[in-house]
Amino acid sequence: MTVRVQTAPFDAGAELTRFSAGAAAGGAGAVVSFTGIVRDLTPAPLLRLEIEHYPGMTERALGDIRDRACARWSLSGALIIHRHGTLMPQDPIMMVATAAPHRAAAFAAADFLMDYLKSRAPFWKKEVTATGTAWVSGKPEDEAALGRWD
Amino acid sequence: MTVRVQTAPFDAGAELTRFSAGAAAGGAGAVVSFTGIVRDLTPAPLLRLEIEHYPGMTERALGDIRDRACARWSLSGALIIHRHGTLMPQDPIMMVATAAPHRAAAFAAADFLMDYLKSRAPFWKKEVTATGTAWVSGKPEDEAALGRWD
Amino acid sequence: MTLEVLYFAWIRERIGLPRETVDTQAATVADLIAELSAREPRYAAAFSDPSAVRVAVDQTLSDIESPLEGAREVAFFPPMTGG
Amino acid sequence: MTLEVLYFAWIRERIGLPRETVDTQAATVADLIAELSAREPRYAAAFSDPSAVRVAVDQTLSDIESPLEGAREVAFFPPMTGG
Repeated sequence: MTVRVQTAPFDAGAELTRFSAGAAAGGAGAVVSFTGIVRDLTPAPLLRLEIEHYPGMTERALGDIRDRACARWSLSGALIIHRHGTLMPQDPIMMVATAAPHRAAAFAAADFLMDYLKSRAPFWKKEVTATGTAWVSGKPEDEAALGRWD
Repeated sequence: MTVRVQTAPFDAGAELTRFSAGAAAGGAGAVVSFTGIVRDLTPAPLLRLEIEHYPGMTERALGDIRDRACARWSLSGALIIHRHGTLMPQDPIMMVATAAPHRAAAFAAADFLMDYLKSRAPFWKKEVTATGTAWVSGKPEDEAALGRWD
Repeated sequence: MTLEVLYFAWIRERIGLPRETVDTQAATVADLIAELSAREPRYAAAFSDPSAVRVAVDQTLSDIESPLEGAREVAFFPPMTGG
Repeated sequence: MTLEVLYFAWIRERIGLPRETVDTQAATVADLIAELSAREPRYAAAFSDPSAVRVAVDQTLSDIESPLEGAREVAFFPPMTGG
């Protein structure tokens, strides 16, 4: 049940291999992973993405999100990795992985973790292009999505 | 849009790394993977799992399942790998991976691929223990699950 | 009409062979099952519970009512357990 | 009461500093926002659209009605964009 917040890049595949080996040894039959990737969608080419976070609250929020998932589903494992600092286009931003005896729980828990990460983890993204910078707006539907889990 | 049916083991992490790199270059913002793992749930310890398939129809069915997913969601990529032959406890059985601009499509498409694989791809599993062998029963709810996508 | 008939999983084991060439006038899958079941007890045993049997005609999932006209390959198997 | 007040993202940029120590008698988050907004235009600008501001009291997501009694740290930021 690992939570990591880091500036360093990570290799989602290597993380999945390590996570799955532990999950398989723990009796999991199903592993789901999600990886979020920096896209270049700005009008001018995206030079970089800067991610600010709230040290202290971030770790607390991610731990709380993970605990909610573990209370709701019987998971063999859960992993959250989220980067902050400067990221380049096509870099992985974050990943979650979940392991469970059956696939329905693994899928639902990964989906749940993502919904909570989107609007309950204190990260803010700023896009930097040659023509200027802009903070990414939070989407009202991201906050509304949490209603799915009530 | 790769489909592979093979007896050889595969490394889900290495596959995810390769798949994600291609997806990121193709503009994907979201990658979801599912890995199914051999569990030891038999009364006597599981010695091995033997997976039989229907050569020819398997490739056709997997290609059809992938085409349905690609027709339904705008995917940057889709991967299906399924083993047959002799597998050991904790071996990966199969994986799917999906890439899309947004996470909702990547999650839904991976879930869809798994539902179809479960009851529309001609594979049959036999559990071998020290005390005997038994074919794994198809679950009526697996066939019923396809109704979710009508 | 000559059909390649394939058997998988416990249906293959019960009948005792993976495939055979069958010369038949069966018009539908149901006719073919009736014809095979009449041959020998091992066939009758394999097909005794129709709800446990799935069929593919020319590698496409079909059902008991499916016509066999023009078909070359028919496969019988239990519900699939992929994934 | 002495509070550490933190600002993030465009709220930090608009106010021009990441954190400050504030001596206040504000009973609620709303009172604190009113007090800060009255200081200088840059604060007023940062808090001009309350629907765009989120608040955490002692690192727990809270809202404008939340009491500040016993609090040590209050953070203001736009809607989060993690994931």
